[in-house]
Amino acid sequence: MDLNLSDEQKLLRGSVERFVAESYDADHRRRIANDPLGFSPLVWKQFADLGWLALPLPEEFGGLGGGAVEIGILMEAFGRGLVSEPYVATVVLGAALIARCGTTKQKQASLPKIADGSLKLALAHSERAARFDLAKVTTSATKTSQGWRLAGSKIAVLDGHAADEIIVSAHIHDHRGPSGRIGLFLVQATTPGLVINDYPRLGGGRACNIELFDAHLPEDALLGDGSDALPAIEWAVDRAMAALGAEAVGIMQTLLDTTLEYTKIRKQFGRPLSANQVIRHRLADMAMQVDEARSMALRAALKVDAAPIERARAASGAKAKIGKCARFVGEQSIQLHGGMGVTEELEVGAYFKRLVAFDTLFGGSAHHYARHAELGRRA
Amino acid sequence: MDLNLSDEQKLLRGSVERFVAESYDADHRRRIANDPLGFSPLVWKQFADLGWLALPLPEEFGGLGGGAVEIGILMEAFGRGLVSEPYVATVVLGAALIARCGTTKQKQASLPKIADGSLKLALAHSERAARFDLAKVTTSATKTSQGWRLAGSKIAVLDGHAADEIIVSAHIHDHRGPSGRIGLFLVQATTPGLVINDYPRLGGGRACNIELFDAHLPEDALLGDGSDALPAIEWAVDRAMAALGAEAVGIMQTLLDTTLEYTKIRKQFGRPLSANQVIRHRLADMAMQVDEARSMALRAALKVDAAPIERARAASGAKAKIGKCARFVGEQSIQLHGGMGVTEELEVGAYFKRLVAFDTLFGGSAHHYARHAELGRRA
Amino acid sequence: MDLSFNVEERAFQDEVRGFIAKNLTEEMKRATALTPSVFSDPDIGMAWQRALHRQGWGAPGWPVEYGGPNWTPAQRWIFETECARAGVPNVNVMGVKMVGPVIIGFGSPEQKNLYLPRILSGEDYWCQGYSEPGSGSDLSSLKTRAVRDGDDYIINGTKIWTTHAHHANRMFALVRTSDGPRQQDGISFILIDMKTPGITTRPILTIGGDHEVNQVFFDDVRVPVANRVGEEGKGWTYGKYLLEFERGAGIASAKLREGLKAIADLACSDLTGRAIDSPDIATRISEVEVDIDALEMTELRVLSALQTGQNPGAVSSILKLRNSEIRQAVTRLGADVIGHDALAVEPMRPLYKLNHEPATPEEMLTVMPEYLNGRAYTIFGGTSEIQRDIIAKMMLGI
Amino acid sequence: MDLSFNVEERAFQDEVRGFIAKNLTEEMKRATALTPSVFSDPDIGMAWQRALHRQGWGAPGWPVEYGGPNWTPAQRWIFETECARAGVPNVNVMGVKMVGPVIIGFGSPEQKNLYLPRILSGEDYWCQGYSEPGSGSDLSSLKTRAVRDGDDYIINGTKIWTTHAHHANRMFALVRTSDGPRQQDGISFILIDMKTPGITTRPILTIGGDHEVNQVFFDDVRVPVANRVGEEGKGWTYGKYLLEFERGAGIASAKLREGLKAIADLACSDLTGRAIDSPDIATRISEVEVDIDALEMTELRVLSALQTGQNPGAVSSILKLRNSEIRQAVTRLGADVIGHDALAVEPMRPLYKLNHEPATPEEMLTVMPEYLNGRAYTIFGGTSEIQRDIIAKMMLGI
Repeated sequence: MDLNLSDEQKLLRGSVERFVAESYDADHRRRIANDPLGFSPLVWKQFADLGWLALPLPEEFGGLGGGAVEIGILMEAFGRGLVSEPYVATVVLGAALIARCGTTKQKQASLPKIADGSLKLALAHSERAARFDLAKVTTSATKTSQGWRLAGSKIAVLDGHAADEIIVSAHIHDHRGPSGRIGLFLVQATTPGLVINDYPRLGGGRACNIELFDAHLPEDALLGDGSDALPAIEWAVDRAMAALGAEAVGIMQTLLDTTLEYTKIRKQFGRPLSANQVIRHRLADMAMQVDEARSMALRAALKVDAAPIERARAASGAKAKIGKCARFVGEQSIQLHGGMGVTEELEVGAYFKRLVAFDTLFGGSAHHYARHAELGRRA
Repeated sequence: MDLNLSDEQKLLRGSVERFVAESYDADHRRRIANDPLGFSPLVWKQFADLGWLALPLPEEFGGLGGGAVEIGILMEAFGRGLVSEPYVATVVLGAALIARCGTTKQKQASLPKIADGSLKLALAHSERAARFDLAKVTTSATKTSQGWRLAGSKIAVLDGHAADEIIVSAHIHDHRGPSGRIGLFLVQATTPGLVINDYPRLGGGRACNIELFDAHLPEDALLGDGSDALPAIEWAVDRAMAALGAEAVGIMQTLLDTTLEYTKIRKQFGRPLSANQVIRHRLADMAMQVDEARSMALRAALKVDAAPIERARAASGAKAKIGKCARFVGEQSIQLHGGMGVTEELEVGAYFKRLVAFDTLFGGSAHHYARHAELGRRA
Repeated sequence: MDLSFNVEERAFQDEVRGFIAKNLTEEMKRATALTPSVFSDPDIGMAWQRALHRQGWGAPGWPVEYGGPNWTPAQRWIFETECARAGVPNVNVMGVKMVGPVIIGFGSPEQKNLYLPRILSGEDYWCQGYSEPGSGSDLSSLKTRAVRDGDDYIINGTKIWTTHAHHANRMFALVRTSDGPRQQDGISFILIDMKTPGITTRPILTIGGDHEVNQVFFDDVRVPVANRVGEEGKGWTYGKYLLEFERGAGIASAKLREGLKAIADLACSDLTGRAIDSPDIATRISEVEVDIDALEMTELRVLSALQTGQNPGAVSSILKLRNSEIRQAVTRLGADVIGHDALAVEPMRPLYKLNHEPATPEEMLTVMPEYLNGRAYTIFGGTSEIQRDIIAKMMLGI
Repeated sequence: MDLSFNVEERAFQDEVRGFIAKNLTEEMKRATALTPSVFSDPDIGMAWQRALHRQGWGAPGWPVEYGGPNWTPAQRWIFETECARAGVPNVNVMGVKMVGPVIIGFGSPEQKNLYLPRILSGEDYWCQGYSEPGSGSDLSSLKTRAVRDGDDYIINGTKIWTTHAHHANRMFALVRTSDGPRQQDGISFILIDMKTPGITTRPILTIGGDHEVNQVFFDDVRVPVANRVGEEGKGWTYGKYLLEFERGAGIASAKLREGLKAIADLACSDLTGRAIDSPDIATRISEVEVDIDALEMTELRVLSALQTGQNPGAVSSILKLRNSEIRQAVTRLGADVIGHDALAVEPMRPLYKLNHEPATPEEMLTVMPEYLNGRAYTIFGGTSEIQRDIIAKMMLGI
């Protein structure tokens, strides 16, 4: 039992914190926010050079074999700078699914290119009618003589506009109709029949909805052997939620620091805002919630490799709790900044919006408390 | 559209407030709390003399034809004094059910005696396994050659120990078995096979669980014609919730007044508690919630005679909201009284406990928000 | 006591409904539904103001001698409720509800003759110059200064959070005309033509992406002394009178109810994958609905007191607080109801003139901007913290 | 980083489990489960203390030279967790965790020799004389006075909230021995034999119906000066040292988890009509469980820091706050889970010696008293308001 960072972990933390502090300032964020790509390819290259893209990949495919705790260290620092590079989409979701489900050939084809920054991925899984139920997939994949035919719509695909390949989940149909199995398909961005409608994402970066109009894919587009991919999707999303939770902690910490500073300086009725006991207590509550969120993100990271139900409960518990804390810390940061908080003049709004996006992604607090309870009945 | 009190209503309010202020002090409450009856027969007699027991009864049976607003005026004042007489059990629930369901003969037999104080009633409806679902009744009533045979268990019967007659709900069984109809039966307290296990009730007064071991009742023990009594029970419980809501408002107002006074006087760190902004804001929130609760109690009262769904939504909405306010005001009154608040030394604890009992009675806030939502789907 | 309307009230309700049915165009309705900020664009809002004015309803709260319709409080209630239900545009609140009452109360005959008809007719569009950078909820600390020069004041300084300054041709402002021992003293209430040389306006975008408020700069702006309302140095009194209007006079529950209904409709729609079936959404809708019921009852209690000439007491802070908190609960619920679509940002404005297919269905377009902009409800017009200070002081005496 | 236990830690866990299995009687277990106040009755608690003492575990936090077991922080954690899981009685916390450390830190050799072994063995039962009527969270305002008279102090005054004063044979008290410009100065730390003439005790019933606390009166009570710990006038320092212990040292999450489990079991039982199937109960159980998870992680992070000799910082207020709030959430959930049975009051005590059939099933008997008594968690040991003041000041510097 030991929750202290190892020396390597401390080094990693130092290097990512330094990188974010030096490369990510308000100007950079403004530039990126107005960029149609939503992030900087140059920064992505630096991520590759620093080994962060290879970090969690298996060593036999050019990775560094890092774990969720290391990812969490990166993500927390990313949160402090509102980093908008497609790290979660490519590395945490995409690479992980290929590493878990792919054939050796598929892994060899993709993972080294992810590590060196030349391949970006996205996961297209959610559908509007499914809300946050991961098991509900109506997009269909039908076996053809040449390979597969995909049809359906996906929503809220993180960074899909920038992906070279999109991993699309689809309900596999065989000659008898729906098989009950979900497959994951590697779809080249240039595939005919794939239509991407992208938009700025709340709090930075971009996302897209996609349509698949009978897109034809080669046979080996199917990841792995065609067994049901739902457990892998749940596993990957749980990992992503742990990573996003760490990012949210970084965002919250920055909001807390900024708000604390502001309430010390800003004067109303002849004295600083922080002279108000109500505001001091509010800040104390914010600080406590940041601390609780930090505990939960760490807990989810430490349990990503536990048995499925234990892992999923830790991930949902963290997502629910951090989401609740994030809304509180975000909304109160705005409130305590007063009028300026609700404008684009300060960055507090951008940080707040990223927290709202976090809470929404993969389902909000109520959804995850319910999932936690449901899994508890099964445990 | 007019929410001002009429002159008669103002007179009623004045008289009940005066009565409670004069007759109900801390000593009276302590005496009553240790009394095995839990209330004062003398006070009950005074209620009769003042016309309060006749207040809502139909005029043709010796009543005054008052409505839910008048009941609310009484109940709010009762709340201020933590009155523990069995008014809800006898008048709001019992008399109302007889007035609505009873045959003319049954009304003639009961209502005048309720008005003059010589008949006390109670309603035994809830069962442990049903929780707060009014439609779930497993107590059975089987037709016999002499009348009825009742068997089953009831829980949380308000003031059942003091009732001369208990109105028991039971699922009517005919020769084919359960009929799907609930009947209401007037059971004399002395009926063999009726066992009453009474206990002090949280916040004052008493309640009991009862067992019916094949209790035999005469044929005319059945209220009315044997049609399903569930709508009448729902109607009566909605009225009771409106009345109890008004009582809760009175309790909350007293707690607010007391706590406000205490925070002005009590000094900590050399200044009154009320010098703390956090405490001032807390009291402001308490005051707002008392006001909201008052609005909702009035609203429920004004809608007791509306169409069933509208009435039930108003009643459930009021119960849920007032319950939430009551818990907040109650718990914060304790908190702001500090150590003394959690003892029997002050009366704040007794008022708090009555609010907790209010929140529990007929189901708590979550139950009633859910009922409100469910009825909304049907509306 | 009676919650229902009497015969006259029902007849008036029919009249209002008939008026709305005749005058509210589909275009106005759609534009209003697709406006995620508080105020309608003037092209929409003033069209509605003109219709109201034709009917003699241009300023419901004004005395009859200035063009008010002489309604009872119950009629006001019915009018506001029906307007909310039908989704009519917002008129120029700063004119009708804010500066109008001040001019009526404290203006000179000339000011009344000049300005009031132009407010009624929609010819003038007003903005409010109160807040300044640094003043926040402590309005009396304002620093914009008006120095007497012959028959003019020369104004220098800056105002912020000026709603629709970029649309308005007139501003009413609080400016400092002298320094006294009390900050509140030495403030005057001035009417300013926005075309006066030296006035510049800088847009401020809200976090929801809307251009509603501005910063306004005054650089040696020359305003006739005749444009001062009432006495010099008494502006704080007039301004507070107006703040009371801003806080308390609203009949808010009807609009909240319509806002909640839109969210509930979305929750029941396939567009959200029937969010209503999620474990918490239905219950939360009920919670908010009940909160609106409570607010409505409080409004009706106040109204009943007003009907009989009673003073309803210091409830305006309570109404402002509850309205802002409930509105935030509604918009928050909206954000949760639309699920995945909450991620999509539509930066173009106005939404009702969008000329491309948005990423989310039109019914959802305003949900996130309203949630984000809605954070301002507990800030502007005196923060919730200030309101609680006021309630504690005024109602509880602590 | 690793959440799991290593080989040594697992071996120790087995040892603790074995010890508990051998020594915890069914009677102790039932009495503990049926005690709705914080502290076990001494007949139960001291039997357990004797068992611990036999094992050499009588005072887990003490240095080894005074009889401590020399555990690592992880071992402490394992011990506390296993005890909570098994439902062992509370020992005399005021002795082992409160006065013991003060005597060890500041007592004379004679005091150490006399008192420490008697705490370990359970021979002495201590109570704490800190609070006074009127002092509340402002402890330094205390007024009970000790006046020097030869080799004695003569004590007059009164203490309140004195837990188990009616059971204790000894009290440690803060008393005023002189007046200084600062209230904190002039307070001394005194050990008092409860059988000394002039001491009387008045029971105070809690709103849950329990007799746990008392008011204690001192009427010319003569105590040897030798019973003072440390220097005269330095009692505040020693007392604060102890308050830190009271606030921070607890490992609270394990007990919270067991408390929640008992409520969840009730919710799944027919006794409550399967409350778990109600719309909100299951979710609320998850919410509280997750809050406990978060608290546990914070405790483990503190513990990890302690293991490597780091100073975990000012987290004791956070731990106290969260523990008290979560405990109230658990007991509140309990009150809601039992439904109708929440109405029934059982006034007799102790519940584990009840000689009549209660109105509610035995599994529910403690639920309401625990909810009601639990309101004290956010009051005693420094109110939540005070804790937030401390967090703002100590952690945030405001």
